[in-house]
Amino acid sequence: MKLIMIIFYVLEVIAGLSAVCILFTRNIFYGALFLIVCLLSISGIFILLNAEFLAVTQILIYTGGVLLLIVFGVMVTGKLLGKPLVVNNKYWLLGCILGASVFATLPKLFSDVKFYSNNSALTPEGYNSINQIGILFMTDYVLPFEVTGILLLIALIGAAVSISAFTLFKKL
Amino acid sequence: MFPVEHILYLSALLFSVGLMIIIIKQNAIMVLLGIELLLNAANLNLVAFNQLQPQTFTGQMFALFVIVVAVCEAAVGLAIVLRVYKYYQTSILSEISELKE
Amino acid sequence: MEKLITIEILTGAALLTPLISFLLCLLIPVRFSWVVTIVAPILLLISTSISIYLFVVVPNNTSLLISIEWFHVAQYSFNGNVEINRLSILMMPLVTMISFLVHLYSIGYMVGDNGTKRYFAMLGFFTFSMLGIVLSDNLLMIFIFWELVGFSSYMLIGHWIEKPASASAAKKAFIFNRIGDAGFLIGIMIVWANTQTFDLQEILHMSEIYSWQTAASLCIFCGVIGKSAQFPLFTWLPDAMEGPTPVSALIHAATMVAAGVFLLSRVFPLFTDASLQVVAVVGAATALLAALSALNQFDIKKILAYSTISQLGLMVTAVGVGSANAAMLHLTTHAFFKACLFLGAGSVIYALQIANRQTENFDVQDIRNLGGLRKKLPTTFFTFIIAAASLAGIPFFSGFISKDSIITSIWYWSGNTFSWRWLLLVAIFVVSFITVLYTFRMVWFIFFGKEKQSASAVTEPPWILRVPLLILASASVWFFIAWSPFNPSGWFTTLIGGLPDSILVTSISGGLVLLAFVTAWFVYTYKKTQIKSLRILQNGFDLDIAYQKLVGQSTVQLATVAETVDRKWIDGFIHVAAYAQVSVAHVVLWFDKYIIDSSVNAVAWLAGVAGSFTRSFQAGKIQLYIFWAVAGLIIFLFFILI
Amino acid sequence: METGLSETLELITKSILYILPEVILAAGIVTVILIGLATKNKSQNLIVWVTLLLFAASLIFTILNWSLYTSPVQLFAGMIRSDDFSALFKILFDVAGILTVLMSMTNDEIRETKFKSEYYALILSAVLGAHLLTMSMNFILVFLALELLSISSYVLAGFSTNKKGAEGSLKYFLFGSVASAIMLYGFSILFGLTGTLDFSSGDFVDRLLNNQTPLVFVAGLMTLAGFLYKIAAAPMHPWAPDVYEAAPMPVVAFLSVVPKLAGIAVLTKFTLAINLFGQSNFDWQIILSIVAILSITVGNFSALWQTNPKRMMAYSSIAQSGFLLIGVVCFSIQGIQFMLFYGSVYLLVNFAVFFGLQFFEKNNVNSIPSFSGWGRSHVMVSVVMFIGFIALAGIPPTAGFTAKLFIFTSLWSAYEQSGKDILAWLLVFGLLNTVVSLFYYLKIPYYSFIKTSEKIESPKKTNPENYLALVLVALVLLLFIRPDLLMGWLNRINFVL
Amino acid sequence: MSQYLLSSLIFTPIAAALFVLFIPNEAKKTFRIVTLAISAIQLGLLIFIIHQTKDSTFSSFLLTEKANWFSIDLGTWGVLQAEYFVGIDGLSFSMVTLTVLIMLIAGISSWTIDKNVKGYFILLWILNGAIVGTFVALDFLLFYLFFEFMLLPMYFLIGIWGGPKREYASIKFLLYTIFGSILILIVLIALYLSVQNPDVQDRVVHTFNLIHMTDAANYITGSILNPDKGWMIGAHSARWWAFVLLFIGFAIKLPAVPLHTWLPDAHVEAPTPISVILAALLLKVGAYGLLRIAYPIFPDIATSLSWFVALIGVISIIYGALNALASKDLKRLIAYSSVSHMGFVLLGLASVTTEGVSGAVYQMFSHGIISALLFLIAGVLYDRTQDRMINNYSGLSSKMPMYFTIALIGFFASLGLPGFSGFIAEIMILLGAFRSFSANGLIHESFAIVATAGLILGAAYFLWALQRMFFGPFYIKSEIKPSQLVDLDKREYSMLLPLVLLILVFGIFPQILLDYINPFAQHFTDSVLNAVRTIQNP
Repeated sequence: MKLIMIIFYVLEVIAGLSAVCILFTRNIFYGALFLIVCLLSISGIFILLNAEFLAVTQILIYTGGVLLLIVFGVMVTGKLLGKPLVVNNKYWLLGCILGASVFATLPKLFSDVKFYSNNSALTPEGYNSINQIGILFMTDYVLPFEVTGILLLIALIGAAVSISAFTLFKKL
Repeated sequence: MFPVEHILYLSALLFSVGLMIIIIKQNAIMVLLGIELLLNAANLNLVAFNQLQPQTFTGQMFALFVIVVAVCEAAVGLAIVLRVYKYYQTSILSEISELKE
Repeated sequence: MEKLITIEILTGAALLTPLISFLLCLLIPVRFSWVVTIVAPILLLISTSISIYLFVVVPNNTSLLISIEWFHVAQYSFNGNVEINRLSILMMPLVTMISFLVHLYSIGYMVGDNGTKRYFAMLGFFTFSMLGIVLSDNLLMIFIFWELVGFSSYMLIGHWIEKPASASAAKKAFIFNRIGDAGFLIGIMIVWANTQTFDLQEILHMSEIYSWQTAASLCIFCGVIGKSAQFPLFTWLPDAMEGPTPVSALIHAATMVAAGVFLLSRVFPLFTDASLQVVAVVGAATALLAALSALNQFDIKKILAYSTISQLGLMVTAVGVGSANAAMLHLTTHAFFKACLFLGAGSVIYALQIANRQTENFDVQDIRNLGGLRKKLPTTFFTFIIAAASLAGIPFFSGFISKDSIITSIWYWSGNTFSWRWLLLVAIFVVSFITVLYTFRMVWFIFFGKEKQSASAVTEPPWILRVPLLILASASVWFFIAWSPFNPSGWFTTLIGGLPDSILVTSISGGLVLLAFVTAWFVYTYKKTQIKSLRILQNGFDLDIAYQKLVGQSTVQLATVAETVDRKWIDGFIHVAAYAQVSVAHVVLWFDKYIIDSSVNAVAWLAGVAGSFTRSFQAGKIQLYIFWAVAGLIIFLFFILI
Repeated sequence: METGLSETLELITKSILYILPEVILAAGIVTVILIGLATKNKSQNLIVWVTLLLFAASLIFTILNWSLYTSPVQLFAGMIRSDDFSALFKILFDVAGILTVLMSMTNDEIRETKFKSEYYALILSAVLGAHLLTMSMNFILVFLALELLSISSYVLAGFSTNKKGAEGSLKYFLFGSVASAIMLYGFSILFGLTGTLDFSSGDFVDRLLNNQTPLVFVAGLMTLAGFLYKIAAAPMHPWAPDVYEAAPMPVVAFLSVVPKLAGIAVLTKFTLAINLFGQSNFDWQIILSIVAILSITVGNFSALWQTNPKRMMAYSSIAQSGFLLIGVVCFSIQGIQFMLFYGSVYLLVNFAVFFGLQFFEKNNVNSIPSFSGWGRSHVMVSVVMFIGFIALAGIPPTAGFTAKLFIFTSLWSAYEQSGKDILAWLLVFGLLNTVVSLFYYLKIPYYSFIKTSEKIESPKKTNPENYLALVLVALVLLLFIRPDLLMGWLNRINFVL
Repeated sequence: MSQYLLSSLIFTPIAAALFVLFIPNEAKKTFRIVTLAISAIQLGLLIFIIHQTKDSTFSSFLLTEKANWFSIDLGTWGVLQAEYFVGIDGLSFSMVTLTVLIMLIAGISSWTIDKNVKGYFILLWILNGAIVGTFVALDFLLFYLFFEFMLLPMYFLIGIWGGPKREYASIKFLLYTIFGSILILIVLIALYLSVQNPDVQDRVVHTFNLIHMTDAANYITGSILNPDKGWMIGAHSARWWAFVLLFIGFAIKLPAVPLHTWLPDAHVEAPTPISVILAALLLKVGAYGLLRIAYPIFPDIATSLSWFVALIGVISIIYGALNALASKDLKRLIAYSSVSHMGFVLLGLASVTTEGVSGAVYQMFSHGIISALLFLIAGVLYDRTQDRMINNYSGLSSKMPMYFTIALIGFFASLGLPGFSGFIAEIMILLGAFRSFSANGLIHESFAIVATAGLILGAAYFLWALQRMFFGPFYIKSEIKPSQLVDLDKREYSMLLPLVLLILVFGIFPQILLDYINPFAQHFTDSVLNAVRTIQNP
């Protein structure tokens, strides 16, 4: 138990630190890598929180899919220019004001609140969350599930249209 | 049982850092990273709150959908960024400001 | 009963014939404008005959009311009642007859004028309006006709449209009258607020005297001041002489200006003691100032104009001292002799203009250019001198009787013990003294003395100009009024009512007139050198200041002071007021343009500034957009939570 | 558990009937794409007509579905609810879809694009998103539907073939993503507080009632941020002008109506829930009033000096969002009915105006001063636009006036009932801004009718879409003369929210 | 037929406007003929109305037409009902008569319009219908509809067919009047929220009915404008504010100083027929609104603020006249004289005496025809020389004697010479204003006394202009040949002479019109004063 708590805290610290590092790094590439670290540690937290399926999805889709896309994007834009992948910062002050005020407010509010909990019956042993999730997808959440399908299709079309426009007007 | 507050603090941190990245970083792709952070902050919340009612999966389900949406957004967003890049030869946001008064 | 109906119809006919003349004159095409010179006098003749017939036929103490409702508002009626009473029966023939004679005279006088149509139309319209004043039994109707005579006066003064001076004189006359009329209108409003009627039948026969009557009567008197050219609004009348001379005779001597005096007599019961005292003082002051002015004029028509003002002042004084009858008597006599004088002056002008057609810049109206015309213009001279004698108040002429009765009334009014009223009496004596002086001066310069170059080619004007003169002159002799040359009782007193009479006053005033005559003879005739020096000195003055230097004699000096007061102060005040008004108007316009308008523009500008402020968030930078949006949310948050 | 499962599945199959319009639209997306692939995007007409047909079918089934329920029906385990309120909005979306397609038919940018099928598929999906958004009762579906609508819109906004199109698209995307992420964060907190994602359920309200902390307010505000972004209300409005300026005309027309109405629909449902039927510690009425005041003021004042007609219309749409919000602010059934009336009128008017603007755009009239003199050579379309503008400004004899009158009436009665000063201020601001709005609404008519210009190009004759605009304007006039035609209908609707 | 008389009067021109949409722009003659035909039909209808109502008293509303316009269920809050409700009483009748007459004249005057004839006439007809509608509407919403409906055609008529500064003038006009109408709208909303239809007992029916609004019993208890227990907004009652807003709204239209500055610009820039309509009809709408709406609905406030209304009236009289005196432009002079004359309307209205109110209505009518004549006179000259500056002319009477005659009549009629209609109106107003203090104590006598100064100033500026333009030696600055400066032609006679005739007829036989106005005025004063009494001592 204690070890798990330590792992939990370590994961939390890693996630937080890597997020902050994205803020401070000036290299997009490093930024993307930090994000991978951050997301991976979050997926670790997910596992600890009994959300194994979610954690796997997180790793597969995010670190595998999203970030690949991003890194690809970074490479493309970087290559085309031939400039170093350095990001300039602007509006430091504004950003800090905003971030500070959010970060000052939210935890304070969170700590004052008693969240709804219904843990009278703890998770039964051998409770198969993946199985349950599968059933839920096909029953209660079938509509969102289908909508997600359409959403993906539209995203595909949209991305295709945008990118094709990009290739189409290469001559520009 | 893991302390929910801790996860919430982490999510608040991720959220504010995400917002700061969005505003401060000049590169469009970095902004995309910031948005991902925001979404993950929300996901953390959802999963954490789901812990408080362990016999249900509501929060987790939501988080799953959020991840899918994040993918879609990332894909479309990246496509748009690339397109803009083609026209403007830059992904620095403050230089992409032809549309104004 | 049958007879009364006839009277009604006849009155209506007399009233409306001039109106028909007006309409006909308007409708006749320009090509046939000569027709109007025939139609208009004939119609006036008809009106005159009817009036005289009525004058003869209607019993003396009749008060016949013809009720006509004009319109009504709720329970209040606005009537157009016509009342035939002793005053209207006297005034009707007076107005129509003089008008007819002026029509007749104008046929000759206005020959060759291209505005004949308009001229005769307005004469007809004037006569109609004047009859309206005379016949109305309603204060509002009197006011209406009062304004209408003002309008016809405007049109006739400005008859010679091309002459800038006549246009400004016309305007001046109308506006001065309007100022008086505004007062009149306020008086009318006071009467209305207190009685809710305008019928004089009711207003004049109230059982008790109310306090508002003082205010009302004084306001109505304002109208009289304007119309009858009383102090301080008399300066328009001399200017009004820019109009054709027959018009001056009809409107600005005999009838319209006398309408004020008529009105005073008509609404006399409305006047309280306090207001009557004001009337008397104003009248006397006018009489004195105008007489002094008249003594200082060279323009023949202006002398007559000032003399008219002075005589009107006398009449007003008479009303003020409570003797409306005396005023009416003087009004009647004055109408004839002053019309005669004006027409006479007109025929002098006419004759000289014909004779001096070739001479440029020749002012025929300046008495200094005239002289010795008695041989060239015998008829004119004869009639003129009769009328002048009447004006001067020489015994055996009508003017003497009427003026005498006025002085007698003042004499009685001023009482036996010394009071400020004596001053007024003295003033009136002075006026009648000066009257003789300026009359003598005028007559002497025109008809006596050496014959001038200008007079060489002069011939008598045509008969159509002379006949009216003769008729009017004959009406200026004493027997026209009364059998006794020293006592007013005659047809007039039987019609209007008794007049005060005092042998003492009669002899005093007769003596005074003779004394004045002698003085005048001494000054102007016996000491001819003085006249010469006067004439020589005059050549150097075309400015008022220089004019002042000329006068060494006290009377002339006084006269100059009077004129300076007139020109510099009263007229000057009006001018200053007018300038002030115009400049205020300009300031107002400026205010309008820059302050009120620009406040509207300022609002638009502010809206624009606000717009550019809200737009300034829109710099095209997406991150700033996001910042502002999120910051907005946070501000909301703090706004609500804290 | 097992029996429950089969019952659930049975219920789901039954539910499909209720979402037939949505099914049609979803199938339509695929159909259109397939047609596009088959014809290599060459047969424009076929795609257009199929799309029209799909919208018409959706419209018809939406209307027909009305007979299925007399009271609201919960579908898909409480994910969505079929009720009168959403049905009405769905009709509006379908009409807007039809009008957008008709408008696109003659738009040069759309005709020349290589992606016709994709374009129409995106419109279909956006309308589908709007449909789902108004029906959804669950945060998950709200989020998904909103994203469906948003992602379609992002791409649609970039359909211009020029630089600006890409920029607008990017800005829209970034702003939208951030807004929806913030909204999502709000959802997550609300989930934590209530343990449910179904915001129409009694649990949601009860648990919030028992746990009224500032966090509820923060979460509510974050959630609102997403909705306000959809309706382009202050302070979530800055994206609108840039996006409108860049997007093709039919898309602008579409964006100014469909997302806005969908957003206001879900916002209405959400605020009614979060306001806890008036028992909330936090006064959402005040928040929404401030938002409305800000939107109206910012929109109107910024619009004053615009020279680009699209940009001006963007600000106008911001201001109109404020007016729509007034209906929500009232928190009364009348308010919502009047808001619906306002929304319907707004749809008709906005499309009429955009039809006109598109016509002029074709003739290279791209800035407001260049409208000079066009009113005289093209009387009909100018008059149509003019009536549209005065309807937007709210001057009789247009339904715009009636709508404003109704909206203000409900606001007033809300004020009378609650006595909150902010509502009176809202009323005052609303009225004063009506005057301000005239300054810019009449700008184009002013230039086109009163200014003169020498160089008017030869007119393109026969513009069928102008006649369509005429029909819309005629409807607006008709609704002024007989507002009860629509209001009577709205009145009969059973509003259980 | 007699049932729909008023509607036909309103909708004839509007229907014509729709019908004519399909006639090409080039058929100028057709438009002119249709305009005449519309006026002819309206005249016929008017005569028929006179015939129909000859046995009725005009104190109540006649020829009423009532139809449900829309009624919307608001659930617990009641029903919102608007009606198509029109009818005429003495006030409406005189204004409708004026409208029909002026529209005829303006139609003839519009023959000189050359550009964009179709648009012009369509707008003119819509304007025609809207003005008639405003004067007969008895439902506040309907009134407001027509009220607004006038605005936009006017805006375009000035803006498109106006003079060189037309853009500025039209915008100014629009902004002022829109501002005013927003104020009226606020009161409109507040009123219908407060008033219920007494004919329906079982539930609250909010109504726009102007007649119901005048009855204090119809106000819902606790509503904002309830006479007994209305709301307070700041230091004053809501009713006070409502009256003030209405007053400002209508005063802009009237126009009263200091809200008048749109008027000179609009008048100067508008084409002649539009100036005529503007001066003769649109200004009357402001006064009509005060008489029909502001005073009867808020008698308590109106009477307590009468001194203020009268003060504004007197200021307008004097200020307008002073401005007219300083004006160098003929049309501007006439425009300012309108300000001055409409001030009299306010004064008469404020007195709430029978003669004062009769006079106010009479002044509205009389100013309508006189100002129409004056603007036509200005237009005649402008048509010939394109020059309106007074100082650029001199001695015109020698070249254009008939024109001079008509101008003379117009000027003297305007300065209130007896025999012309303006005199009757002004004298009644002054009498009423003066008597008010002793009769009902509303306004002090000094207002009437100061107002008489307006008469003097009126004489001053008109005569001065007359002197400068028509007297003296002939001179014009404009570069046209003197031979082109012809006297009036037949068309001009056909506009000017009827007006001259009307001015004279109504100046000499006022009873013709007073038969219609009197019952209204009496009813108005009685009801206003009674209402005040009942509100103060329930």
